Amino acid sequence: MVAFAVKRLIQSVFVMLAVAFLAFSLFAFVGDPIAQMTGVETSLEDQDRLREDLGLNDPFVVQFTRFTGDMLRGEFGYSFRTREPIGAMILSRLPATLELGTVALLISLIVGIPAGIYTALRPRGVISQSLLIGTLIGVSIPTFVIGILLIFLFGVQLGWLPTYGRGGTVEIGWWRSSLFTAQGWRSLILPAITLGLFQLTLTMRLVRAQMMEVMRTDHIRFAIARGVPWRSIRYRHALPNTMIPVITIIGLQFGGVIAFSIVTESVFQWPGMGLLFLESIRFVDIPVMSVYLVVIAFFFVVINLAVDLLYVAIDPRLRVKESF
Amino acid sequence: MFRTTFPVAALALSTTLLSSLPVAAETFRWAGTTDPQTMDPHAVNAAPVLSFLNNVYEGLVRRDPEMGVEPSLATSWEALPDGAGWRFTLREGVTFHDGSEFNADDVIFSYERAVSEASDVRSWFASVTEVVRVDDFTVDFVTTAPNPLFPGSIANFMILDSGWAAENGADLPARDAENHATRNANGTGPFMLAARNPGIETRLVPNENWWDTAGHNVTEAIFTPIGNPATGLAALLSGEIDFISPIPLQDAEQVEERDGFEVLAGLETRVIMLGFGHDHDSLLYSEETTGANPFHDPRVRRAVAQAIDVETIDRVIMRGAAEPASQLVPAGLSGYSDDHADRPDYDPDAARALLDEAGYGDGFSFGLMCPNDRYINDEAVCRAVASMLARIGVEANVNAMPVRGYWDELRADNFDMYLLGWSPGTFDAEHPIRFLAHTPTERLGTWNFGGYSNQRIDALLAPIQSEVDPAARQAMLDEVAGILQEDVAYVPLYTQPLIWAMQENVDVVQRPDDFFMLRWVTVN
Amino acid sequence: MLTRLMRNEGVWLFTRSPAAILAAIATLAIVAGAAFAPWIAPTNPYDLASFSLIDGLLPPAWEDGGSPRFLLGTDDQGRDMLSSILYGARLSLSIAAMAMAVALLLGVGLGLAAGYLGGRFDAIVMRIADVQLALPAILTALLIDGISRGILPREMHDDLRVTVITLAIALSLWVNFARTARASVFVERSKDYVSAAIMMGQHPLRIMLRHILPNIVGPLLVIATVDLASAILLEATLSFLGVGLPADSPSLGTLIRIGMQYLLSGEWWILWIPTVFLVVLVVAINLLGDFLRDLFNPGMR
Amino acid sequence: MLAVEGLSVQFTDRFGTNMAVEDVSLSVDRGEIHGLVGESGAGKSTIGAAIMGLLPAAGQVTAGRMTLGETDLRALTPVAAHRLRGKRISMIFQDPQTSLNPLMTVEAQLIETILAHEDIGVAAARARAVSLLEEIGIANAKDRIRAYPHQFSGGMRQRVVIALALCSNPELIIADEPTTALDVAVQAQVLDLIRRLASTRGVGFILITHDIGVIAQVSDRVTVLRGGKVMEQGQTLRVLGQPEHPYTKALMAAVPPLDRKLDRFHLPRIAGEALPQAETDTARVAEDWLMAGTGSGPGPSLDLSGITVRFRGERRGLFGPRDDFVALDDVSLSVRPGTVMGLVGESGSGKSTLAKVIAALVHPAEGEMRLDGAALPPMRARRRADPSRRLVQMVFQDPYSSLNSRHRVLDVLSEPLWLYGLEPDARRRARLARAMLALVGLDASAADRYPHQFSGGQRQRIAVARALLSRPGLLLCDEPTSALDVSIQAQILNLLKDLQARFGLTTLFISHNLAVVRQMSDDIAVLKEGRLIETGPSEAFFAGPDAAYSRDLLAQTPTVRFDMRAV
Repeated sequence: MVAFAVKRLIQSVFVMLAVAFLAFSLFAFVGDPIAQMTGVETSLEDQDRLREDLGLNDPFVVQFTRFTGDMLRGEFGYSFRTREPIGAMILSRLPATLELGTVALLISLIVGIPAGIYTALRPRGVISQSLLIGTLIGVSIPTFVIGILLIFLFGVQLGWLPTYGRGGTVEIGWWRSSLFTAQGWRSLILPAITLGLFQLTLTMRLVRAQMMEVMRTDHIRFAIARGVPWRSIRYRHALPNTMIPVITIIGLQFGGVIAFSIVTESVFQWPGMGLLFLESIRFVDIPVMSVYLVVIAFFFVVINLAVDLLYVAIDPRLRVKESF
Repeated sequence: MFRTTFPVAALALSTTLLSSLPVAAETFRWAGTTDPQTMDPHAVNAAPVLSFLNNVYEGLVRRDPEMGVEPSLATSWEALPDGAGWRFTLREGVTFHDGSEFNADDVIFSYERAVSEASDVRSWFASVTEVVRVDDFTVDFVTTAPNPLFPGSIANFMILDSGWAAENGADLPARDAENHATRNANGTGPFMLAARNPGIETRLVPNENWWDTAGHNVTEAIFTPIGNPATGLAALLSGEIDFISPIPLQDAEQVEERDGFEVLAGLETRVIMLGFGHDHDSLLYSEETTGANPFHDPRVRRAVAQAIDVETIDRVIMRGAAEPASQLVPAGLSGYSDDHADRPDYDPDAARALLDEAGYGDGFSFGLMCPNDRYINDEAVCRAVASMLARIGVEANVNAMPVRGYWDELRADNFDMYLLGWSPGTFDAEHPIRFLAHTPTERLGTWNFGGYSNQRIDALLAPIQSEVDPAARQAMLDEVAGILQEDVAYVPLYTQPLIWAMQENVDVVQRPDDFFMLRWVTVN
Repeated sequence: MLTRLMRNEGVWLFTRSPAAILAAIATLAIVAGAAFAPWIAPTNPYDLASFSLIDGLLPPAWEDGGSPRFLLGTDDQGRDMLSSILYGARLSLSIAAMAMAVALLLGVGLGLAAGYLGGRFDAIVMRIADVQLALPAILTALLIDGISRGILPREMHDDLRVTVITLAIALSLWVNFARTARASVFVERSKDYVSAAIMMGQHPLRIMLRHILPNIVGPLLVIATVDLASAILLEATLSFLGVGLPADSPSLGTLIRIGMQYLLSGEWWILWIPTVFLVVLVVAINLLGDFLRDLFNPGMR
Repeated sequence: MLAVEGLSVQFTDRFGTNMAVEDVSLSVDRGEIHGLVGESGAGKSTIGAAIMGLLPAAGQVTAGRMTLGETDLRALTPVAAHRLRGKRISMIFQDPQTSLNPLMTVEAQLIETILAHEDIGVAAARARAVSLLEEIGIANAKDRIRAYPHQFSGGMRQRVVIALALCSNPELIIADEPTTALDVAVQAQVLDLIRRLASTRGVGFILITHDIGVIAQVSDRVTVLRGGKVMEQGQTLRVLGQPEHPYTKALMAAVPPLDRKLDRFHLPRIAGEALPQAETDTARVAEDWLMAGTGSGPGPSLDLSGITVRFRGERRGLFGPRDDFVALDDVSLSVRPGTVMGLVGESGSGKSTLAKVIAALVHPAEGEMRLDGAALPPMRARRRADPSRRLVQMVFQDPYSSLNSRHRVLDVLSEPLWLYGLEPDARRRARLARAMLALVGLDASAADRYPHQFSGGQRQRIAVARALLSRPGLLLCDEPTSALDVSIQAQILNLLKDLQARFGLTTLFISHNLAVVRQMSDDIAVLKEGRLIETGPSEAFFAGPDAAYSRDLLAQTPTVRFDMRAV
């Protein structure tokens, strides 16, 4: 168990290092930030001086070593564009993305799991078929189109929900949350649905497939053969066995949700990390892009690690070793 | 530590209710595409920053709704004898937002800060050798040569409180890391910075102690950047914001037709033009013309100008909101040459004839570089140009790219022809001559990517800059405009429109430089 | 014989699935339209001389002000929408198919080798897959774009857009193939026919390619279908985020991105016709994927 | 108690309908064990499922009556049928590994089942569960009831399964191959338990199995099924002792006897089944080719000394030692040239691992191998081109996985010819492959088809043909018949015997079934938990083994014990 955790940890470090390298190679290959940092009338010699000041003329290796060292010390540097410390920038944007991602994931689970169970148990039903087709169409429309459609339907035409931003926020320490005001929740609904729809379909289909698989296993057949009540067969026997593989995927999905929030955040002007990232792309703010990449990868790695450990916690076959 | 903020919804729900009532003052919400990246007036010379900070900081002079120069922190100014510079008499009794007094020390401090190495606005003072404190409320700007337009050129030079800056370690603009002035402000302007949340929202409250009479009735102003045009428009239509700039041209009509909304369409000072690779020996993106550059021939350049149907571009792509342009500056701007107000006629036949004459009757292909997120419908315009040129047998391969890499490509000479928009920072015709028409050198012609070179224009620049007599100066400007038109150095297409949209109950003033001034906002 | 029987079973199930039949018809129609675009499209949207700004923003033929010359109307450049869509579908489909092919080669190759060789190689491949999963596709696209601009000569930059976006999509899809291939190889490797081949002393490459690969095509085919749909959507999304294709050779995604500008302006056809077209295509492909999944996974029927 | 009359079950698929069970009648009394025996496809499991009311969706009872006591099972509503399940009829499945919910403790599963059927408190249910486990033979049931299924060994787990089936006191239990997945020793215990439960509790059992030995050991009455029809029915003693139906006779003839070695199985022809026609001219081609390659002498000798195999386990703790698993511990063994060495042992004894070591699929930690006196390099040292690659061939247990289902039989068979460079010409390879098919008793046209189009027995013949096409000297047979029906097993064993005799192949024959091993081997070796227990000449071993373990093994093997072998 400990050995397993250590092994995963070492692998995670490898992943982080590789990502750090990629993040750094952004510096080497994506655009020239100087043009973005300076105004129209800045002379060329001033631009060169700035380039020198920022260390952009140093050799690749020197820059990479400096970069990795800074990252390890938790010094994420300063934005080319706003000169803000990037650590603080990311930290101030993090809650928005995490809240959006979590709520989107929750929506996808709260709707997706029951829908998956239902469609697995009644695979031929009209409701099941329409659910399957409906969600299929849902994921076949590009996310940004869905987002804009929702905005114009519920924001502009019906006027029920806000169309951009986070609405009312409450600060708890540095964490700016929109979960404590009615307005915040109203602002959260549309982006969360937009972001969650794809995950919802995934969850539903996965749960459905797993559930159908589990319902065919011997232990379920045995439970039926000994007259265990159907309710218990479905929810006490089949469902937990279904959820074990589902948990892994959901863990992976959370990483995906955070990464894919870029589009949703852009459509809803949701002030999270994705929007920050898009802005930094627009202005070639390479340090911010790099740190974003590292942070996303870090989340991904941590979630993967957590899922692996959660797995052990849930499955007695992995948890309880001694046998008689 | 709970701090609650209740913005949008209460407002959204109540706008209809409130708009019918006589309301004295109001929270005003507005949105633009880009967040001002810093609150430091000397750190970045970019329109979003300067536009925003003009509400918080002030310069010695300021511009009125028609772009005229009027007194601000200076009550008056006069040229020093022999064109040695300018003397500014400062306004007395002005206080910064933190209560400290404004005087000549702040001007000198701000000048030194603005010309420091870390500053991005040094170029404004290229001709200034020194600023001299005459007394508490008089300063002299000493210049190398007579500079008649100097006061207007420093309208965006904003004055910081020296004491405040020193206290907070903001003596110099932030270069690598941020400093106190990046997120905080202490100006003399009509609005004070109440809260700054970069990239998310920025709040301003009126400065009760402002020296001037407040023309607005705003009690609180909140700015939110909304990058996606559709999202921004939706926010306006759903009543969540009161004002947005810009909105897509194609949506203007729909917004106008809706009840409760108003669109303000005007012209920016930005002229959109095509530039040529004058100093390229050959075309880079052509198969047919190896070793030759047809654009060396003025007839070919003229053919291009005559092949482009600017009227139709205006009608279809710009929805009739643009204004065809004949020069590098829009009509009516200071220094605009009335003698050269006509642009070449749209005449594809004549264009084809010119090509024939130049020996390119069979046409040729070339690369047209184009940004796709810089100007209004920039890419569509390039494609329309390409399509029109195709009709005279010239094939333009359009390479449209985000502005983030665009200038690099132009500086690296990766073009045969390119699209450029130019808005003169000084609101004078001299500005584009300095940057676009002068032969490129270290300091001049820095945006003359194509390397257009004309000795007469080079020779005229200095006199234009120092000539004090308006008529003599205009004569020289007319000559330059004539040369540029004759040479077809650039093909000016049109003056870019400026589309603002707002709730019907909002009154604003649209200034041609696209600066949004809160002090002219009234919410009814 | 095997394939014939498989086909028979497939055909039998197929004839009983109206959804699959409809999807197949739609897919075939669109693919045919895309493939034969140069012959059936009224105009060539790439030919700058073939359209005129004068015809810009005309509504579809059945609307007031529409022209019979432009069945589905024109865009802001005066281009015929129908032609643009057909050519766009052609481009989208070929990008998606190319990306899929690259992802398939890369993913199956690595997954096959990882699953077969196991051990350290497997660990490294899977970690690389983790890294890839941690990168949003848009970032991959930017990186590739930047790197290719950095290392390739200038003249090639223009032609790179399609390659860059294809590679970016391929790179974000290969992990799926690798994981599926690897998992399937694990199952196959424990089977005796592989043991027999190893025992006989066959070359590992031969074992992987000739013995194992044919046995894992089923799940890979399902992934390929589903990923083809994702690739089309991903291309649209990348275009929306501004790293897609230029507007002079518009893919369906680019058409939608351009159309987004006309969401409110009244020129609804510029946005909605390509969108509906894209959605129909993606839904159809996904339905076929579902059908294949059920076919290869009999328990799901 | 249970009466089934004229039961017919029909399955519908896309090819139309087919009768899985046709006009079957049988009855089970209290305390009686009724065996259903037959080969695959006989419809025995379908009968069980029909009685349980758990036929798959495609299946449908088309005729017949099924009554349990006074209850008409066919007339029950789905709800009533589900209430009846567990309460009056229960079921035991084949594989105890998969029959229990891995995520619930045994206690939870037992209590839930009891409470589902009886209106008693949780405490009472728990008490009953504990006492039931004790009765079923689980020591210390009070504590172990809280364990999860994976904490029990296979045999114990099957007991838990039985306890679960029994906990609501059903009148009838349908046991579907309850011991097939178990080792003989455990099988004997489980069968004893079933016997005991039938007599002490009066539970009626339907025992579904393919193993006539099992039937012979425990069942009171037996029904022999084939193709969904009843072939013969009656007292076990009578049916197995004096079978009347030709099919039963054939079946009995195919059962390998434990008490003697047959030269060949004498398999009477059963209508509809073609027996191999090996002696044809085509087959002669293959035979001549093989003879030309191996010469007339016997195969090589195989000497193993001190073979030890360790599998890497998980580390105990971060820096703790690994929990290595010793699969083979210092095994030394010699196979005489041209003879058959039988290798027996329970599952996990390491017998397959030994075959894999010889085949270079597993690397031994220690030990040395010699083939005809020359060193036989172990896995990592054996180059792909090593001559022994050709000489050592293997026939695997599962004919469904040992042939690549995506390759045509011709490709499968030509591969060794091509790989070892035995026959450079593709056309000649094809001819030889077809000839070899004839030699192993298949039609030459089989070459053009794919493996899945053949039955298990046919596939195993193809596997043998593939092995022979390398011109092997040493043939490793790893449980080659354990996945096959008994009549097919007899055919394959006959084939192997014939080939071995004709080509003098040195053979290592691995099986868990002592009776099968006896039919095949000249010498025998017994493995237990990776150690060699004893080895020696086969006949001497079966006359009286030296080791106590071997004696137990021999005693526990279910046989058709009473003298039923009239044929």
